Amino acid sequence: MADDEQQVGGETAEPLDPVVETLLERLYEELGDAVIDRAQMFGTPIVRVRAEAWRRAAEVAKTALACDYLSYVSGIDWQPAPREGAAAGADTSSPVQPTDMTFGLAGSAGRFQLVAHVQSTTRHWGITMKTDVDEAQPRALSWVPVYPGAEWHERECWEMFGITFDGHPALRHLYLPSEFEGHPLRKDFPLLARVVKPWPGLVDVESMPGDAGGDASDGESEA
Amino acid sequence: MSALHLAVDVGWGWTLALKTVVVLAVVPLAALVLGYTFLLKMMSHMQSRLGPMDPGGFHGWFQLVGDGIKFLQKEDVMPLHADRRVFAIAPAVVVVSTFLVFVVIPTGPKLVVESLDVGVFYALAVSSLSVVGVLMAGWASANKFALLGALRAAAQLIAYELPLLLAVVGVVVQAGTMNLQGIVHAQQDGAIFGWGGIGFPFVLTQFIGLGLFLVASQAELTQTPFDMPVAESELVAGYMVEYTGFRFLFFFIAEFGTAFAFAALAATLFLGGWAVPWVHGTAADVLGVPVLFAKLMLVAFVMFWVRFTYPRLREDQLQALAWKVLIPIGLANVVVTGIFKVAF
Amino acid sequence: MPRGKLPGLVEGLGVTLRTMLQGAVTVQYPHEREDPAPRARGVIALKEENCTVCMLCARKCPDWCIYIEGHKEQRPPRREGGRVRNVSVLDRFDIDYALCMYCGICVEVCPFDALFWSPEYEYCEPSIANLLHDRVRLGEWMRTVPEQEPLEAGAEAPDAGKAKAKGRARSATPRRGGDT
Amino acid sequence: MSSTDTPGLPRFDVEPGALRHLAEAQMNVELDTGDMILNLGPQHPATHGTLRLVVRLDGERVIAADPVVGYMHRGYEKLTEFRTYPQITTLVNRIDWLSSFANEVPFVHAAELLMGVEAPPRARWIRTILTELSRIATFYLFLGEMGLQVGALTPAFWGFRDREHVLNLIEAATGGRFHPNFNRIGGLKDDLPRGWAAETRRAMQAILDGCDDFESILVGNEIFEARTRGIGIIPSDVGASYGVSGSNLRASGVDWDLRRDGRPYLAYPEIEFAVCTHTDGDAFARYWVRLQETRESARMVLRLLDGLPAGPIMAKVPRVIKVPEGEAWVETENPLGQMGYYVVSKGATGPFRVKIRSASFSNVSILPWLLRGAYVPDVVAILASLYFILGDIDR
Repeated sequence: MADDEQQVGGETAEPLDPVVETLLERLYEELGDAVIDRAQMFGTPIVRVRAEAWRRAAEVAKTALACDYLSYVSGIDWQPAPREGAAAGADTSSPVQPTDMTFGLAGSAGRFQLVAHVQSTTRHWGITMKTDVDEAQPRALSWVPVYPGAEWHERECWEMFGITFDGHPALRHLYLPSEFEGHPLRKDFPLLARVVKPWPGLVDVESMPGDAGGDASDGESEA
Repeated sequence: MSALHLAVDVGWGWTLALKTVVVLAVVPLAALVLGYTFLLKMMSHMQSRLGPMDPGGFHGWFQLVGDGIKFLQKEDVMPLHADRRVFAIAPAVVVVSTFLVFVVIPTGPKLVVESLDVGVFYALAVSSLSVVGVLMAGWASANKFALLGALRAAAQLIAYELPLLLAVVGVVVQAGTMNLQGIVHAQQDGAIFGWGGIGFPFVLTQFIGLGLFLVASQAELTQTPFDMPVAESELVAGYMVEYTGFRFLFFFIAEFGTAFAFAALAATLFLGGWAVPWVHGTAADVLGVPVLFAKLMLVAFVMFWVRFTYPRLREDQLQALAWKVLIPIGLANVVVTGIFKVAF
Repeated sequence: MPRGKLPGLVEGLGVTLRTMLQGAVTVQYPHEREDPAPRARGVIALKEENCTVCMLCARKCPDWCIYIEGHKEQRPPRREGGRVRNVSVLDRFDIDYALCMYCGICVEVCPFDALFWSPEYEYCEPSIANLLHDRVRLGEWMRTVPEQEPLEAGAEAPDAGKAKAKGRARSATPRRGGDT
Repeated sequence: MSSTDTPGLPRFDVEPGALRHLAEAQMNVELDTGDMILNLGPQHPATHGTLRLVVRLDGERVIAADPVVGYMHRGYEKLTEFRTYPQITTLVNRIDWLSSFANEVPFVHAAELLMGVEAPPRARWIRTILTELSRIATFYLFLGEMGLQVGALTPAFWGFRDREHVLNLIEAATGGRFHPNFNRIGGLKDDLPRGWAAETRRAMQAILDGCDDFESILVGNEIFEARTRGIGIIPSDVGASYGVSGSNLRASGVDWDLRRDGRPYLAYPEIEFAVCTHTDGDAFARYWVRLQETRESARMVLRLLDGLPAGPIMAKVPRVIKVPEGEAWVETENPLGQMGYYVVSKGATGPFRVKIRSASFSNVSILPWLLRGAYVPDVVAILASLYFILGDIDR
């Protein structure tokens, strides 16, 4: 599996930045085989750790890597958005993503992943971490005991992706009203604004017979 | 305030009626003048703005009158859970206290509504009546912001009564009377080392008292840096938050009317009031009004200048300032004044 | 408590007094007006004769606030013996300014120089429905489109593309007409 | 103030909830007063926008504070998935609407990284100038606003007055006063109009003079000091673990500025500038740091104008922007703090996922910790000194 992702990432083929290398070395020392995969993202190391080591990874980052600063905790839904509805075919204004599920740097075991970025204010480096979250029962360990600032990020992630955080003091809605149903950042959650209104970009010129008319695509529908 | 009613011998009933009308007319007018000059124009220019320019044609002089008319037209809104009667009376209590202060301020040798022997005492006593109205307003509004504002106001007004009084005591000791008219005369007829060219305005000896008086009156008027009871950025408008329409107008009139009264008091106590040293008799009655007005505007300018420049203190800092700084200074001032009075 | 040192307080009073005497910066709007910068994105003007109903602007609009309808017509050939021309004729070109984000993407993507920015800003309406400007209204804004302004020293000379065309925006001759 | 309640002592070992109850119990035993829940906002002058702050009070002292956000949530992370890269710059503009230009930069930079495009030097310099102008515009409002929140009405208007110069410049260059949408992947939409540099130099002088005014009327003012010193102290380690960034963290003594310490971006590696820090970490320190940074930015703009290189402003990019598959994390030092975009592309015309890391979100998330034990007036001063933009919290 790791081999696959080396190709997906594309950049692991490049020589590792010395800073990245040191960081990764230390991380491996501490976490051992809890690190599933690693990659480099324009000078930032990116590692994928096992779900059960998620909090441990934060502790290691904070102590061994001196990453005292929490930038963000968020999620990704790797499933491609279904393109549905009558207008979906004609609406070329929204970008067309590949229809098969592919994963990004450092790979993924399934649909949901957590992403977090921590940084060091003294050493000026940072590291991005990912962990896989089960699709049927999305749960992960909370980072709040390590980084108190994770509280809001995890609340947001919880309501947006439906990922539960064990050990979080109060998983309440952050942005959405408390009676809101659904998880808006999941790919299968439709963007209503794009559903209720017909796309005004549909060609409304009565074509002459045998004329492509104003239908000329600007290249977007190729994908 | 015309000299008319003194020239014509009318019954006491008519005199009383005339005096009432004069007071009732002067207070809103005073509020208008201060509001326009300082709130609309001076503040605007300090903030690089012009302020209202259109209403009335000339530099927006009609703006506040128009606002007043607008307030009168507005619906009388009361919060659902308000204590309706208290809520309704509160602005009146505040505004009445303002009216009462005006009664004793002299504008000429004969031009005074009522020359009380305890004039200073009376003026300061009735001016603090307003705190009752403020508390009533805050409590009756059934609003937490209003309640907080009212409590702050109460604490603050009580704390600042004392320095205010102490500031005046020096003047009273020096003049030997509590009658405001007497204090003015004492300044008019006084002499600096035998030279009576400008009389003897008490500011020359009681400058500390004047400073205290200004600081304390700033607090009494709930003006920045002591405007916590209405603190816009914290309590939105404090005890006034639920008031609209003509009831709010009452508060507005009371605020600027009282500012006018305090400026007039300061001018009377420290700057010689209506007095011009070499003018006596009817001429002083005619000149008194503009002279006092000029002096009080000077005082008001300083008060509002401070108001538009400084940030606001915190409630505890305000209390500390009153009890730890102003009152000791005031006491010391009284003692020193007493010693001088006895010695010379 | 850090109180008692007067200088800071006095200095503040000095600054406000100075400002008071300096004069105001207010512009009394309806009586006097400031000219917005020539580049200001005030309102979008439509040069109808340049529009070929290609729909590019409507498609690229992130807000979906441009509505275009058109039909095709046959026109007689320009020259004697020439081909009969198929021309797209604009029936409807509406921009809903209640939705518009003023991003300028439509103006930028228009390949035929039919859309221009005008710095005009006085078109507020009491009713939100009136913010939908139709093609006549949009055409009227063409009067207010400024000339292309010169660039700062060190800038590359604007290429012969769109920049120049904008300078001639007001000329009456359609550059590429409505031909397809 | 009881010792357990002193803001300033880092305490991670205690669960936040437990401590809250402890503080509560202590207060109530001490004074035997009931507490009151006060709802600051969503419509309240101190929350400049629609932040709601539910505070539990004992008298005027805060026992617990719970910020409620989301009244302005616009779902930008979702919207980006339905838009193409050029369209997204219009959106990200509106995150922190006071420094819109600075918001565009990291996003466009992320796309450029993924595409392997680099903007020409002139474009980078102009971007830097406009970013610094946005910084000035943002801070200037703060410098006045902070006065307003502690009760001084006048400086707020000065803030607006002088910010006008900067907004006029931004409008003259980009066409948009608030939402420039001036960045293009690979460069800029347009070059600067003639005379802009001279105009900017004049405006920067006005800004520097204005800073002196703020210094006289607020920083040197004893009342202002009394109101802001020693309140809302953020210790550096607590601040960092909450993700507090930018001037707020620098005011706590952390010498960390992404313009200098992050991945090199724009023209920052090529020019000299000072990074200001303060050791106190209180509201006063935050004001002071921002005042110094405003000055530094103005000087920086002058320096940048002197060295503005000539040349093209657009790199060669395809007409239809398609970003190759990959991931990028770009962070920049925005006026409010660290702003970052984590962009996942799958080779389409639009991103697959964009995580927007906005500064105010984290800056405000420290409030429950920070406000405990403060007085209501201090709450307002602390809120003002943290300086947040609602759009930057709610996105």
